[in-house]
Amino acid sequence: MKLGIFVSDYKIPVDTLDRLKGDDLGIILVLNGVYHATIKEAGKASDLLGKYSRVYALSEDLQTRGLTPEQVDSKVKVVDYAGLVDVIFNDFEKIAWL
Amino acid sequence: MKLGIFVSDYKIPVDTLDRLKGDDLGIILVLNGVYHATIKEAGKASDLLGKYSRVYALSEDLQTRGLTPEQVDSKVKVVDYAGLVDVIFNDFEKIAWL
Amino acid sequence: MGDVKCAFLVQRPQYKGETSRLALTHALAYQTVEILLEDGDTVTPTLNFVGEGVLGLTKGQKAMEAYGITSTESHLKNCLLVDLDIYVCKEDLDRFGIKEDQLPDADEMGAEKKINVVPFSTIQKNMEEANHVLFF
Amino acid sequence: MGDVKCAFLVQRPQYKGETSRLALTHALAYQTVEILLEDGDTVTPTLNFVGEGVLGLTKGQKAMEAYGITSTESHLKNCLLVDLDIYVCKEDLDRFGIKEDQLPDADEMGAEKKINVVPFSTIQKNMEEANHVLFF
Amino acid sequence: MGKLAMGVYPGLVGSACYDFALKLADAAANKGHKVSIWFSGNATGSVKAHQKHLKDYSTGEKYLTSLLERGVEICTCEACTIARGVQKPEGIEKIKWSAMHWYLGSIHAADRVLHIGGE
Amino acid sequence: MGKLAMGVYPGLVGSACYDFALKLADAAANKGHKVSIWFSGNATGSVKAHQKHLKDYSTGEKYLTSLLERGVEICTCEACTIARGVQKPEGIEKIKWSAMHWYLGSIHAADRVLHIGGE
Repeated sequence: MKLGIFVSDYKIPVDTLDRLKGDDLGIILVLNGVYHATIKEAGKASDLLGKYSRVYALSEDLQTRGLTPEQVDSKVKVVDYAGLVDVIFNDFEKIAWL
Repeated sequence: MKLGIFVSDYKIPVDTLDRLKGDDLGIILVLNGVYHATIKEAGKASDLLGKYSRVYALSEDLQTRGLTPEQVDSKVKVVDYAGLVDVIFNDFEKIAWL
Repeated sequence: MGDVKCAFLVQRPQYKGETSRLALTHALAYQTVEILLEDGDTVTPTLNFVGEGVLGLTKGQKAMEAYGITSTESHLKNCLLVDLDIYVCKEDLDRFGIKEDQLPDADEMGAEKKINVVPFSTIQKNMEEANHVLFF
Repeated sequence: MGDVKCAFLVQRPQYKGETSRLALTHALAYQTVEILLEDGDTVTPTLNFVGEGVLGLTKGQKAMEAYGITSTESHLKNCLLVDLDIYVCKEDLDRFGIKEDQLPDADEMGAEKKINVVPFSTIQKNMEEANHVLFF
Repeated sequence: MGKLAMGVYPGLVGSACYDFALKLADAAANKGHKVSIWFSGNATGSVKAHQKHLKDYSTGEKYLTSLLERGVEICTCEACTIARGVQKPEGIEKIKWSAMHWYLGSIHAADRVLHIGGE
Repeated sequence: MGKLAMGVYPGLVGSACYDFALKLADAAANKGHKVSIWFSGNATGSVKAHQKHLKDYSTGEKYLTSLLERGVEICTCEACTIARGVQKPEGIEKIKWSAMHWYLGSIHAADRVLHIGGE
């Protein structure tokens, strides 16, 4: 299932992500979810980054929070709103908002 | 500090409770927080119940969810809205909503 | 286009917020969507409860008495009455100590459907087979 | 009654919800509360950032450019300018890898106050010394 | 008798925090306490008059009207309210409209403050 | 070109989820995709006309008006809206008012559905 999941929080309030299985899952970091792309809590990158083959983060939401491209983990592809539209239509078959 | 903290969720989205110290802290379980009074996750009562000398739960919120008095842990004192007003004025010096 | 299948995944508990309740009322609306579509077109949701979403699925809810609002229990019965498929994750029921006989049914109203208690793998399969997934 | 001290505890991150932003704007309102009170009466808030509340305290926020809204950075500078006491939990800055020199100041606007980076024990003390605590 | 100052921020109909706040205010007023309520954030939508009470939704208007009649002071954040398109003539009568300092002012005389910050 | 059906539930001004949804709809419409938006829950407050744009608050009205002009279909849940006291004549022009089946209908022809369920 090529499912793209939008993550909009740093501390995720539901445990659905832990349950879903599949090699084709991807995540799209938006709003406060973009902190997963930059924060190394206790020196360690977010667990989310290692779990999914495709990880995107929204540039406008990084900029809003004063986060710079250099802070973004190399596993993450940064897209703007226009790029996100293409991700939605081309990179996944279904999308969901956590 | 005789601080009474209102807990309105089962999965708590902030970590403030873990940080606060003091023998005089108490918690007041309301809305979905009342599940802490009844659920034994994997057979074990909520961690919250053992940490505070005073734990209250709101009867109207238990009833709404179909939870019966027999399901409520013995460490928890059940109060209704009128009783909660007395708890606020008499049992604590300050109150806060998590 | 024919039938479009949607998997509604309810992952938040009932009552504090409105989202998980709206999953039920939106699913119920499948009965009347055909008035907006071409002949032969339908939209069929399944309701899938996981995680904390399984809280609030027990019998005996007094939401009307305490707060003047329709209970989730009552909505669930209506969903069964109109033949919606409802799935509840067994692992999560076990984790929270909720027994199958605590789940409501609508037998006395003549419903043929019952809530299905299933492993998470069945719920994942429902999502895979659906055209769209909606998380509540 | 004289001065009433309030400890505002900001425990949620900025931007997604409105709550943590409202902590800043409500604290700023302390400047004008005296028009509603008797002579000599005041209300003095402290702003205390803990947990995820410390996210969103860094320089260079482009909220106006991206979304057309005032940034938290700008609100923080205004708070410093009107001499509010701002405390940020050091343990949480360390945990999230935020350095002290990433925090904004309002030096160029002539503010005398700076953001205080303090251990959580200082924040707990602020709460203990306050007449009321408000969690945002 | 004491004074309870409440601040309510989460969104009206869609949050049970709001129902909770109104029922608690009611219970405190019934016991003879002074109560004040400050609405900010999404809760300011709740001052709109003519809310229709459907059984599937809680509604605040009848509670607010009853609280006002019993002397509970209720005030909405003017900026938050007009940002949501609700103007004062469209609001429930006798609810005050003011700036954020009103809340701090209501706290000054309070014995207890319950600030429901919400999401 | 495809069709994106969106469902937006979290509360208007007070939630950046709502700003996100409108900016995404805007970007998709700019690329020539068909877009529909369904408001339910607290987001229905956002159909109220005459929102004042203060710099401290995001506002949806100018976005919604611009989206409508470009053919984006926008519909609000009538029950959710009137429960909040907002009547149709008070709403932004050209936004549709309907029952929940409208959302399911908009999903039928969609290539992608982004359902923002919220809190």
